[in-house]
Amino acid sequence: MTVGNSTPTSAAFLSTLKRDLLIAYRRKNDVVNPFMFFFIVVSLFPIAISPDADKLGEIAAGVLWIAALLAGMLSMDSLFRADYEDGSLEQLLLSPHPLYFMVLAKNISHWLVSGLPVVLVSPVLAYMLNLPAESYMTLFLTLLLGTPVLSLLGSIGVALTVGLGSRGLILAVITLPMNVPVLITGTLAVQQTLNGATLAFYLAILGAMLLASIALAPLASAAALRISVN
Amino acid sequence: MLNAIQFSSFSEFLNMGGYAFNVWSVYGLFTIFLGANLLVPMFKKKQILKDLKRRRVVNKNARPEINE
Amino acid sequence: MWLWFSKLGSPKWFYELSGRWLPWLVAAMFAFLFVGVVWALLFVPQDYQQGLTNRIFYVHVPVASISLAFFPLMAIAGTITLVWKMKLADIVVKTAAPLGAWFTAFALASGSIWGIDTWGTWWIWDGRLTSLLFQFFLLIGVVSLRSALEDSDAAAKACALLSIVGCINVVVIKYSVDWWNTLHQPGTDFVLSSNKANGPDIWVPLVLMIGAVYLFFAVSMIMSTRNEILERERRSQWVEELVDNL
Amino acid sequence: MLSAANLFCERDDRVLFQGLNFDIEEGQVLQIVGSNGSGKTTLMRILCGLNDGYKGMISWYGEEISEQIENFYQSLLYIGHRVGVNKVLTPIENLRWGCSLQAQLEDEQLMEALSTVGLRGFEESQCFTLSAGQQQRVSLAKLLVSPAKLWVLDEPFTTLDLRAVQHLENLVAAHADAGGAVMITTHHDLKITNLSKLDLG
Repeated sequence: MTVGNSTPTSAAFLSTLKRDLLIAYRRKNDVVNPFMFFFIVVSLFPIAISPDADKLGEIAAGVLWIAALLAGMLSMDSLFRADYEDGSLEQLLLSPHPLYFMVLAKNISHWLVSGLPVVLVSPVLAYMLNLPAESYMTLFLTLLLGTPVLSLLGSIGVALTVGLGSRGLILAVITLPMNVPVLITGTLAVQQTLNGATLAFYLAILGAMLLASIALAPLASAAALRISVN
Repeated sequence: MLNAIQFSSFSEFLNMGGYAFNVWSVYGLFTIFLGANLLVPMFKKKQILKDLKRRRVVNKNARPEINE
Repeated sequence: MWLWFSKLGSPKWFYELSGRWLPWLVAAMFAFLFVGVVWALLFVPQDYQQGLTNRIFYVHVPVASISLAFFPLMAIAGTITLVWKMKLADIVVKTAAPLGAWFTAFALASGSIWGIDTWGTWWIWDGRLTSLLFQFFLLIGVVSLRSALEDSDAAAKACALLSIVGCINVVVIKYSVDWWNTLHQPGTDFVLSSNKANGPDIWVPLVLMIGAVYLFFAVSMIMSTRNEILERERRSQWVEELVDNL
Repeated sequence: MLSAANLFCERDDRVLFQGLNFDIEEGQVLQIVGSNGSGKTTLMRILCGLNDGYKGMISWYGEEISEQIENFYQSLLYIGHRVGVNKVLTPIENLRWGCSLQAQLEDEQLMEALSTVGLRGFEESQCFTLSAGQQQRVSLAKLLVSPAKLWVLDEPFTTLDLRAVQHLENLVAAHADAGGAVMITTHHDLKITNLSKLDLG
């Protein structure tokens, strides 16, 4: 028997993070699709509503937020799915490290792959939707703080439904209502800062939400995974 | 006590001061809401007991040696 | 204390005890309902602003306020399910979710019917209605998760967890929706009564109706819980004896 | 090292086993036999803590398992029906992650393990290009490098060819000789000394 040194949790965390990023790199569709989905959904709004710049500017922030939320949710499906099917999830549950950190690593990798590109491209789309220029920074920063919260919350729903053969829309029914507080804060930030409110206040609220969900959501996801693998 | 009634006639009562639709539809929905959540479990219980009874009889007939 | 607690978890014990209580609860419920409804419809003086639509409050307010209790109830029962694996707690989670959806749906319907004349429209994105709407969605989520998971043990734990998460979420949603609402359209929340000074004629029937709806809630929960117990325990000896004695 | 006392498990109103007692000691290979659906896999998952639908007590070196789950997982290697090999990763990447949860190993060790299980030349090709048997071998390579004392192997022979079966059997025997313990389900006749059997009927 070759006995190596036992792994510190930080190394297992990094190893899991690296593995998931590598898988995402290999499965480029998983990276490109949410991004394209976001782009396409946003582009449909001017067609469905009106190309009128004033009207678009008014709804731009909400449209971008909802599109980001939907893109994140649709890509959530791949978070635990493949691991559940090939048995890697069992190996993860049987690791001698707190499952909290393993789930957090997977969440972070998922957000880096599907959330961050959406956040980065949002100013471009905001320009196309004629969002007032002084709101670009607000939108960008709130999305930057808000989309990880959406990922973390969504991961609970994914973990609960990973064992289901045909899930249909149940994931959406479970997770979409949970996103209301983030959506409210994000869109209010854009509207209210235009009216002269301070951005720091909204960023503080989103930051608090992010910290709370980093602390709690992976715990719930971990518990949900144990239930689903049962 | 009867003179504390707010309506002088039955038709006035039905009319609800012009809000007949609002008031009576809410009370109608209330009745449906209560009725459904009381009657459905009641019928379900009857159904379950009937089902269990039938199964019990079938089991008894199928394996008489166990029950003797 | 511990003995009492584990006894409470025993389905057989609950079935027998609730069987004795149920007739009294049903009788009390109908008594409260009758007096409350008659009083509310016939005797309550009309509101000087809202006229006779104030009758709607006497059913809307009890149902809406009790509907807020469902997620906390389910979260507590869910915690008990996860920590102590108590069977009865899971049955409570299971039966509360659809009943909670009914309560919320009725509160939404009666609230929006009340609004037809006051707001001039069936629906406005009022703070209370909006957060009730999302509570409704979350309850439907719990119900559909239950029906999607076939394995009853996994379903029990999954729904327990979702109830706890949902409960936290409902509270956050409530506060954020209130905040959102005050920034967008201040002052449209409906108030119970603008002439509170009017005394017992206004609030006694309301208290009666709250009591009646609480009793209804208890009766309906107990009935569904008993059904669920019968189905889950159908192989146990006491249910077989009960069926034999029919 | 691992002992189960008075285990009871029922699934869908059917009792899989009750009053089940057994111990696994160092140097022992325990083969679990039983017909299809007798609960072999369920028993293994229960012992590993993947399934908690049981009553009874499972202890690890005399102490209840839930009290020292991290200790236990540090010494456990479980290979189930689904072997835990991701299809888009290469064997070496899979092995690197799988092992990294328990021990820090050098890449040379992992490469050596892969060539021992007959995957020389396949280290860098993505797993979906490999056959089922080859994917199984990736998971078996873990046996060579893992520090775990207890192996729990659920039907590890199903997709393996004759030579690989022989090789795995030798590995199991060697692990027991070195003071490890193995729990295994298979319908295959194992030619291993100090083999004991647990029949679930």
